[in-house]
Amino acid sequence: MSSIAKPKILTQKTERNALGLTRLDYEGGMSTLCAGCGHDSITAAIVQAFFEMALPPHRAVKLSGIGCSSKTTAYFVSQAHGFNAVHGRMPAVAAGANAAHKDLTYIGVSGDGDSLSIGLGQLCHAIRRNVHMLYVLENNGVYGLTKGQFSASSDRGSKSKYGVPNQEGPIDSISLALALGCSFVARSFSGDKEQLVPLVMAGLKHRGFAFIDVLSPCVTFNDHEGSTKSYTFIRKSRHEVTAAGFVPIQPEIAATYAPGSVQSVTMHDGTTMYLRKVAEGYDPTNRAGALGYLREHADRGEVPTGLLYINENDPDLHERERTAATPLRDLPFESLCPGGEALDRMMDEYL
Amino acid sequence: MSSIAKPKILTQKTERNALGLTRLDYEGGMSTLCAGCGHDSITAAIVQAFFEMALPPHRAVKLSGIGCSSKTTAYFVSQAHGFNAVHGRMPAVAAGANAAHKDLTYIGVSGDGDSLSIGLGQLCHAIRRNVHMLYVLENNGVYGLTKGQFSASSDRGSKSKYGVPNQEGPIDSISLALALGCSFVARSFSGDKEQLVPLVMAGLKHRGFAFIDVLSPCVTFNDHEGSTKSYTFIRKSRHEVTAAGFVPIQPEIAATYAPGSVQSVTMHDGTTMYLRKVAEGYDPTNRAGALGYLREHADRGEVPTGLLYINENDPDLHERERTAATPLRDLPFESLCPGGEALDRMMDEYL
Amino acid sequence: MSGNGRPARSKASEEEVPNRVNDFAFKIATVNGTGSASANGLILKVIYRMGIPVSGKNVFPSNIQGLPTWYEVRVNKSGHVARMPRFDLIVAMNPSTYSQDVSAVESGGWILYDDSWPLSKSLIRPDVTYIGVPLARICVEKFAGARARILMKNIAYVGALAALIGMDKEIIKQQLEETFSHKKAMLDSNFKALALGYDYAREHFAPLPIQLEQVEPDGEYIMMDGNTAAALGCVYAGATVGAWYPITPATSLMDNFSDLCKRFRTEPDGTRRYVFLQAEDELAAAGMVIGAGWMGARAFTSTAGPGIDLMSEFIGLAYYAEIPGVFFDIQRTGPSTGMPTRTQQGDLLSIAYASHGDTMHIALFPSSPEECFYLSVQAFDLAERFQTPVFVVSDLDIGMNDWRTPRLRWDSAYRWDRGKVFREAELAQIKTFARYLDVDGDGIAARTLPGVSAKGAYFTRGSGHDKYGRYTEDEDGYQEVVDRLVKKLETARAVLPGPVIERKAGTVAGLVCLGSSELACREAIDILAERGHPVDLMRLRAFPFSAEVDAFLRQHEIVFVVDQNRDGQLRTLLVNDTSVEKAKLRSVRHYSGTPLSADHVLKGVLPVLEPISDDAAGTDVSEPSRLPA
Amino acid sequence: MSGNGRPARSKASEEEVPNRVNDFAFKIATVNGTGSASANGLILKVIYRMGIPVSGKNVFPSNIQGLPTWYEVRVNKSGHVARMPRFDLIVAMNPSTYSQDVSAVESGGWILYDDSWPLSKSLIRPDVTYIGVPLARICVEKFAGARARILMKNIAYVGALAALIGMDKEIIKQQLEETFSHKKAMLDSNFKALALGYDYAREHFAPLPIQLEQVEPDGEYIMMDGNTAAALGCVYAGATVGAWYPITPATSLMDNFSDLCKRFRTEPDGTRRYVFLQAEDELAAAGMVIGAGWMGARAFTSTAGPGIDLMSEFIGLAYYAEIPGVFFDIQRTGPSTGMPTRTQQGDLLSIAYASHGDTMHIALFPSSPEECFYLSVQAFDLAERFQTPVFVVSDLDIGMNDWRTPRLRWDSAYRWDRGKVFREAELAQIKTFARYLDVDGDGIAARTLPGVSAKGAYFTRGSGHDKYGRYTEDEDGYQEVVDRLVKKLETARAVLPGPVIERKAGTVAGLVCLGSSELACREAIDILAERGHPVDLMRLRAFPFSAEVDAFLRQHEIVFVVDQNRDGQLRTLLVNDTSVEKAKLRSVRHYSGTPLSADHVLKGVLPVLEPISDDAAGTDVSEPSRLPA
Ligand SMILES: Cc1ncc(C[n+]2csc(CCOP(=O)(O)OP(=O)(O)O)c2C)c(N)n1
Ligand SMILES: Cc1ncc(C[n+]2csc(CCOP(=O)(O)OP(=O)(O)O)c2C)c(N)n1
Ligand code: SF4
Ligand code: SF4
Ligand SMILES: [Mg+2]
Ligand SMILES: [Mg+2]
Repeated sequence: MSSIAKPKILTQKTERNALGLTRLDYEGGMSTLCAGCGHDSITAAIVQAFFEMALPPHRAVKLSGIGCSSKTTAYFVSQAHGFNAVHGRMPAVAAGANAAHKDLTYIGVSGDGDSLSIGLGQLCHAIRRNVHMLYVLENNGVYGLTKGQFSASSDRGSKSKYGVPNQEGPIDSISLALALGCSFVARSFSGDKEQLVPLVMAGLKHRGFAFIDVLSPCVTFNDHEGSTKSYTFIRKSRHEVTAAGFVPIQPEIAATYAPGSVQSVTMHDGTTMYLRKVAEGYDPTNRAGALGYLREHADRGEVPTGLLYINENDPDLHERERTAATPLRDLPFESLCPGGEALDRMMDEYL
Repeated sequence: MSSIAKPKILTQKTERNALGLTRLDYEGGMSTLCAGCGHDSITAAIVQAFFEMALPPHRAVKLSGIGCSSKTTAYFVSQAHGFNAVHGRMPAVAAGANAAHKDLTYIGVSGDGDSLSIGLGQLCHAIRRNVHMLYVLENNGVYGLTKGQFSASSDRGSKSKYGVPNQEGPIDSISLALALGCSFVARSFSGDKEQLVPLVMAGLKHRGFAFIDVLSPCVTFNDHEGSTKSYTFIRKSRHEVTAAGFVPIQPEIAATYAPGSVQSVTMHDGTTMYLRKVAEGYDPTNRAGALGYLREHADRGEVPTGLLYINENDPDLHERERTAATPLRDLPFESLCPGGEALDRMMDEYL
Repeated sequence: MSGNGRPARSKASEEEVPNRVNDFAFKIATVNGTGSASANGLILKVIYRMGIPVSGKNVFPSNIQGLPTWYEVRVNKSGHVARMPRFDLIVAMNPSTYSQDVSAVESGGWILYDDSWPLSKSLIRPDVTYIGVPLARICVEKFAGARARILMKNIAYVGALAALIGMDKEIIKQQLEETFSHKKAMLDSNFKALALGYDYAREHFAPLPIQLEQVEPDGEYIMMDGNTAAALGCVYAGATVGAWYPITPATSLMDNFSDLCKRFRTEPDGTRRYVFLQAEDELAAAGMVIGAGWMGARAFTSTAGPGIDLMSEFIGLAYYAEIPGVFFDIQRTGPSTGMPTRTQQGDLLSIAYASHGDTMHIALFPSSPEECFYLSVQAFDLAERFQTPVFVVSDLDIGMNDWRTPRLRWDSAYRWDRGKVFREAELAQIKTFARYLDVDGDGIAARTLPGVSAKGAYFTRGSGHDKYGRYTEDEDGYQEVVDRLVKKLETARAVLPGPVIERKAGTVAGLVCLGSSELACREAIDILAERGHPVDLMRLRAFPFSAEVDAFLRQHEIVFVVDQNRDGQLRTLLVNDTSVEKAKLRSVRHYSGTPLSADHVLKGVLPVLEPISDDAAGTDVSEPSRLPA
Repeated sequence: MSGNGRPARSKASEEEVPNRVNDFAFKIATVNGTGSASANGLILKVIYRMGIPVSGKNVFPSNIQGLPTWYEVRVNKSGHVARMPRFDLIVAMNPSTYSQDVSAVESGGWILYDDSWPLSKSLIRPDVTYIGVPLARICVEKFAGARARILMKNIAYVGALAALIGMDKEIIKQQLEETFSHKKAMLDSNFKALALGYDYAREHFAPLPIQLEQVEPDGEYIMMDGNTAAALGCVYAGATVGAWYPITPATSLMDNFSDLCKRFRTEPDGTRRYVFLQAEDELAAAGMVIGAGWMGARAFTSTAGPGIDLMSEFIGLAYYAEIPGVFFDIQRTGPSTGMPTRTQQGDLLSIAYASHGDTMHIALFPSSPEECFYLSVQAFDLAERFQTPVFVVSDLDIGMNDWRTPRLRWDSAYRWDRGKVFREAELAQIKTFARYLDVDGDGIAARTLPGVSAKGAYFTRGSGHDKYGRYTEDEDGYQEVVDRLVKKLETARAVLPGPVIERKAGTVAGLVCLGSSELACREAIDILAERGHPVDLMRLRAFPFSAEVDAFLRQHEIVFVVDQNRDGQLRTLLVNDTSVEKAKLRSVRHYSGTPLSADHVLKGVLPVLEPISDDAAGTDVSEPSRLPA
């Protein structure tokens, strides 16, 4: 479960996907993050997910705010347009971009400071609008780029690098997303690519706002004894609820699982996702249930991971707004400008 | 249960409270809101609560943002300082004021636009800091002052004055507050003063952030057929969970209730609050339980009201920050400025 | 009729005051939320339909119901319809403001009031004539139900006014028929109320010396507010993404956009060729505009001063990352929340240099609803051509009041200017794409749109970047880009809408203004000409300023700069952005929240041109008083 | 020694270059996050302890670990320690930047590099001397463990440097002892590494002609950064509420404040006489400052450009509602996110007129850590006296670099100025309290604090209010208050910290600067004097500008205005806020992100004073290029 080693299937860089592209075609610029930073593992997982799904690189759109985590959009799929917005304001930029072109693949990367402090309002409202995008919150419980202040996801009592315990209670992005009716809610760990890659793939497939909170240790400022976001602490506190086996798991594979241990979810595009249920009787399509279950385990100090909730039937921004089939930005002028006669007729109403 | 008529006990304006003050001493400027606006009823309830608790008017601090609701701070306790901040930013101003003086009674009034749209981030973080104040969200599901746009609390499908159904899902301030670990969460209705007045009193007594979401119909823009925030709709959908009988209910009175139907909560200042449980086995001190209960009933289209959750043991901002007993703003210069010798000694460290 | 102050019951006689036809002003005082707004709109429309130049200024409170509100109407045969603060007639329908309304009428003027109840002695002025019409009483007698009685009282005073100042009854009826074409019952009671007021006034009073007379209506004009016209501009420019957060007085622009889109951009099956996003706040609205603009759609937002503050971080990003977007600022009285329902031109400086660091933005200044239309269309072309935020700076007076404005026309040959956008074809021509490379020296680099081609992919950021779009902290790499931004705006300076200049013979002085100040300035200039002071006018339409603006300033010894703000912000911009020395720029300022009137301008200009001035006026032309003498 | 480019192995001989004592500059190139920062700090401290005027500029990347970072050290016996961009020696420890580092050294200079690996031919310059020390190899041999080897390599180059330029070994040891007093093992390996580098260099190379020589240390100076000094100022001023949101380069000010409060404001039992609030963003931080200021505490925040944007709505509220608060802007390179770890003076305009509508704010401009201390104390007095936001405008260079600055002193007689605050006593004197009434004509009205007395209760709002604090939409009621605000700032203008002026005999030209530009300007002025161009200096300390500032500008035919920004923002402020005509204000600008150097100033000034100028330089003194010629 190392955060560096890549699953066997991908050791051959030369392997080609359905588009005939190699893994290299999905990589980006050289990372400038600290060696061992959890964020780099998430980047690797995203690259792998894109490769496995054989997405055309130039049809992807990468957005982020400001922070170490937000820098990572430059480290994957360099053939896609990327946008580092201002701190905490990526959701609005994503909503605007998505409004203008509904048919691209949107992935937003943010941090806990970017998303839960300065950007909290925007994140909540993007969830509310069900903007069609994958939103990855790289959660390290600290402000990395500004050198280690507590973030809104730092647990009460968690110790800073200098031993000071945090006084504030944490904002749990998962309960928040669920409370706001988010249509896809997952949590994972940067160190567990086996779980993360399929979740990213599922999130990219999801029609609507797919939220994944990935615990991603900051080795420089928040990986010490006493921190609840360190590699060690996370490894022992996490507890897997569901494992989203996505593309890899085909019906026949699914069939190999004990009956009842696999739940299939039909994605909006018709494809099926198979969820391997790890926790007894956890149903990721029941929001109320999920909430209760999570709080229970949270109280036990456990951090449930996996696909926690999914609802494929919540209309996204475009369905709600009933936008035309052609992306707005591609509509010809003639179809937008009513023209001279129309104006003339209209003027008569103002005589 | 009219929103205008005042409980008998108060019909005599001349009645005096423990401080020898009359109800008049707690009133404010003449309201400029629309006749019948729910907000005016809430103002009346606040006046009554202040009167009954015999709070010294000049020791109160009134804060608000911008909106019809936010205007109401000018309509009660005119002998207290008031502050209309900018739109959606009252929580920060309140936190700053409270930080500077811990011993005054802080009451913030806001609207659903002010609190759940532009001000969402600040509200959530004020809750997180557990700023000692009563926060009243006058919830009418609409932007009143800007003439009737949907707000973030408008329910999906709820119709605008012009018949357009709302597309977005609502942000339920109650689930949000609970998810954020708010230490006092209540919901009421502007038209039910019997329930509202004690809740306001309890909120004022609560040590920490007391959040009350009060459904408060906008008669001008959101009181029509098809709106889920109209007087009629609220009257039929609400469902009382607990009734906070505060000062009025003394032990002996409490005793008159059927055993088990009254729960006592000891407030931080030692006084006891007696809660009459209206709903079978609802326990307002169990957060997980509350969440589940609320969602269940919400799914049934019911709006639970009353004191939904309370935790008197969550340290507030000052306890967390361990501030001195004397309010910061009253500390003498000498106790703040280290003086010349100290500086001189310190300079040697920088030689 | 004697100005003895006793309510005039006898037929008023015309002798004393010479007839004044199509040249007077009156004010209607009512309570908001009582239906008076539509009655006042009716009056304006009727006078307008009589072919007479007219304007109506709505002076309303920042609340929803129950507070005093005023409607000021001015008719002027020679087309001077700027605000006229001197009223010949007051229609005093709100007892709570009687005293201030009574004192607001000119000596020799008239007060039309509801004498269902007697007027208190203290309100009697000897120099004005009182016209009492028992409107309430009449309505109570003739109509059933509180609501009907309140509403109809408004129509009744329209009737009385019609009789007194000669509003054409037929046209009133036409108007009502158009409005209530589908509401027979309403129409009837409106007719009834109209007649009641009209007949009572006819019976008890002679028409006043201030009279309306129908003239050949000029089909070249329409009656429209600026926010409607601006919204039309957005639709015609092909804007597809409108993102905003409600705020007075910017809201009606977005309401209109969405209505127009329902009409022109919606299929029978309901699918739409636009998206209308009500954001959670102005920061988000700006972010949505930038996201959509970056993606290649024409996007805009509409806001007021407080929104500009909140958008300023994003505005800086759009400036530096070079992303197009159109920002409407419908100015209201600041600072802070200020007076949301009053007008001002107080955001000029904030907009010109919005956001921290070195920035400068293109701003357009419409002076009428007509121009709101044309300049919004241009704003989108400029934003995409120069890949930068473009501001359309309007105000509450233009935006929310109905103006008599030239009929809008559309050149069907027009096609939008998307600026330098490399699609596959262009990309095929080059070896590698460099986002911020200026190949042809105009300071503008070509951009690409997401989703088109891997070759055109680049990374957009508000952090340091070089001309290839790469992240940089290098001195030269950074400076090269910010220096080009200056060059880009220099290119823009030359192509932005130029000033509108009107010269007279033998002038020494010039007068500069922008936006809603135009009408009052023109009127003032005419009056000055009559008094023997020919003054040239320059109305600015864009910032940064062109060489032509510079030349005009240099050509005049004295230049009056008219600002609807306290600090002389336009003057400041002229000093910063032209070669002219400031000494000759005399500041004329009005900033109390009401629209500018010729009186305000003259008060500032006359003391200089006719030096026997009273000091009060004198102070107004000093440099903004914060400058040391 | 021959500049044949072959790595110098033979003992270098002094003949060729005359000895240069205590007057040279060198640069150390390393990788961030490898411990070089402390080694570099050690070097600076040691040179400083030798009594030699010295400065160190940290040029670091906006990331946490693994990218190139530089440390520039300048020693100058006559105290000119502004940045010196011409380097005599480069300590090249980062192979990834070898080529740019090699080219950065002056001809005839030296390059100290790690020759554990051979240097590629392409890096050989014939005109410089290469000094190879096998630091990595030595450390690998002598130390165990990757971490120790990396860390000790830094100390080893300190040792080599000591040998080459004569850093006092004893002082180095003292320093290390102070640092590692409790870490014996660390101390030993540091000593060991130091010796290794030192001995190797001593053995293989003669000391370089650039030498350090101990002088009598001047006890009047300390070595401190501006953010530490500013934080001290906040503590000494009695500030009790610090609210902020982390942002480079403003963070260390708050870190220092909290450390100082732990030290000076915390009881043994842990209770605190302060509150330190990490807000969720800058909007909230500003709101907290305003809430606390309104409540009567001294409150402040520290931020950078992007934060100023986000705070601007609140700043307008504080201006109009008249609430005290202190705002530190530690400027960094803009626009937008820009270069967060580079310096600039790009926020001057944004701050002077922050927020929409008519506003104007008091700003103070510290030019050194010393002044960061004194001016922050004053800032709190001014904020409370004038009941308005006061900005302390610093920058990354002052804020984050260690400066040699005069020892801070405290006048124990000082007491804070709380301004006009009516408590019960004063309220007893008056009939009713009117919040915005100016009784004594200075434009300042008395305020009351919440919780004190019912009689003093009033309603604070950013919406229209009259002098009694009542809500108003009335023309006069509104205008009276905003006019008083102008008067209030006029009063302030006269009492703000005045300019620091230094006159020479027979000067024609003056030079104006502020903040971190001072040192470079002084050096430039000395050089100009030597070249026969006496120039007067005026360093501004506050905005708005005083009559004295005005006079200085009027007294000089040519005035050079030095700006560390692209658009000449200080020049713009001078034009707007003084009576001087702009023609004579020649703009000298540097804005590439590095601290200003005398070279930059001379490049701008000389072409004017010695007209045989090269064009490149010429452009720099034109007016900011966005002004049409
Ligand atoms: C408006 C604004 N305020 C503050 C900053 C400084 N800043 C940059 S990143 C950051 C926090 C990053 O924390 P997080 O989002 O958790 O990312 P991480 O570095 O931990 O991955 C802050 C406060 C900024 N860039 N812009
Ligand atoms: C920055 C800013 N944006 C927008 C506005 C305009 N505005 C005033 S009140 C309001 C919404 C009020 O809605 P709510 O908070 O629900 O109060 P209500 O009037 O419904 O009681 C808005 C958008 C403003 N004052 N400031
Ligand atoms: S500081 Fe922390 S979050 Fe940032 S790159 Fe380093 S390890 Fe990652
Ligand atoms: S508009 Fe609605 S919210 Fe505002 S005062 Fe009227 S009824 Fe109340
Ligand atoms: Mg983080
Ligand atoms: Mg509301």
